[in-house]
Amino acid sequence: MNIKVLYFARIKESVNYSTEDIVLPADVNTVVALKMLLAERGEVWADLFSGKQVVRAAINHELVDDMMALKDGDEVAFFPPVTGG
Amino acid sequence: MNIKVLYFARIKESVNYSTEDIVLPADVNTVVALKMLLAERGEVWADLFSGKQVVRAAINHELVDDMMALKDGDEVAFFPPVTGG
Amino acid sequence: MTVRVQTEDFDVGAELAAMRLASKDIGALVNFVGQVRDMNDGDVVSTLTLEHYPCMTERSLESIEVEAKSRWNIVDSLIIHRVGKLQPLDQIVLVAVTSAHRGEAFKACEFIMDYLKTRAPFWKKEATADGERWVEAKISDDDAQGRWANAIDKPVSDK
Amino acid sequence: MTVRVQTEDFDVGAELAAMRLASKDIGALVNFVGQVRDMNDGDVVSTLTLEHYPCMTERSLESIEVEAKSRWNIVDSLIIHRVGKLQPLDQIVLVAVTSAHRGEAFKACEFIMDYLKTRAPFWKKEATADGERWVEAKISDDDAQGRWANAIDKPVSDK
Repeated sequence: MNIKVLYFARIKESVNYSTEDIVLPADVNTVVALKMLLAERGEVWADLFSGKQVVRAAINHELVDDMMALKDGDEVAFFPPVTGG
Repeated sequence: MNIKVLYFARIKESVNYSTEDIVLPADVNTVVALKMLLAERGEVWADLFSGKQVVRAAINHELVDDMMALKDGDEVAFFPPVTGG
Repeated sequence: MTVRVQTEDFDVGAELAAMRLASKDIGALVNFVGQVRDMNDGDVVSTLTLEHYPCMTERSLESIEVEAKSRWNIVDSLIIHRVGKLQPLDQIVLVAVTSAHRGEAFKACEFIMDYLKTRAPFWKKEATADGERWVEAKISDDDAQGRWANAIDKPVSDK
Repeated sequence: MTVRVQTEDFDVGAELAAMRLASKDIGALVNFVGQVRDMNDGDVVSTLTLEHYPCMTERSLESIEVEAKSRWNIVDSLIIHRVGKLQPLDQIVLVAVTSAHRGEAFKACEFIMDYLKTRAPFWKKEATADGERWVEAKISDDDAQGRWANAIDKPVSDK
């Protein structure tokens, strides 16, 4: 399936991407599986997405937990814990 | 001893006094004793000061309870529970 | 810490701006504005008259502010309370508290309001179609004030 | 219920006046103003830049308002949050809640702030003498939000 991935704040600066389109392998169908896929890209990515850091996820503008299933066409966002207000 | 007594709000309207100077008998030396003295004045006074109604007291601008002692020159105020804000 | 008891209206925007701009340590401003409602206990209220006990009013509000400041780490507080004749939608009271972090400003502001409601010598008389009547104190206000007696003042939140 | 995310400053006095004058049923207005402090974690902050996630920001703030309205008997709520580059003493956020009685406005306003702090996608980057750095989320904010999960919503106070 095809998804769009967005990165924000510290994570955006670390990976040097703000958005990308990804075609997912069939077995990557949850947020946590996507994180593992991204972690395989190496250093900075591994550091962020292999579970050592808190990385929040949203699907289609809703906060979700790592077990959430992905659907074709989803907009997935990764970001650090929020600090507004 | 000599004290000044002030009445406020509903109580002021009931007794039709806003302030008076009272010379207290020697045995009237607490707020509750003063209330009993006032209650002896008859109908409206008895109704207010014999304990059937909640009447708050302040001495020299501080809320006090009925056991509080009176001193010569005190300004004593009687009023209903407050309703500001 | 400031207390003002006055017949005139007050400018909430100007008061709050002056308070928050007083220090760069301030991160949070919490405030309460009370206004006259047109209904009370099921009756339409046309005017509300606030009586008070001069001197004691100011003193009691000041002591409430001192108590709030001793309980929470706040920068400043302001209480403005009107007296005299008011109409529905008129402002009655402003309580504002500044602090570095929000949790303490929220607590101190609500504490001041709860204490003001039960300890500051103001009395409301309202005019309805049936004539004038004194507003009765609410048990719920005593309850609201009472909960601070046992309050453990550990802030859990942070601006 | 209104949400505004904007780079421009806002006029607190005008916003609050419009809210409280909207209905004669309103007796209480509680609001929070957050501003930029010049110090954070012991360092002088010269500018603060707020990044956000457009669309999700508005959606999350709206859902926080809906949740507040479902928990307490409030009349209306307003959230204004700024994004972009800010200086110390600049206003960041305004949360305002109107209700008939004060207890519910206090609770709803603090609830909205606590949820905003942990669920709305804003991120702060501050410039200090040592360069720029992202502000770290505070555990205390999670604690503040967490307490609402078990909150018994029985109001004890009354305007």
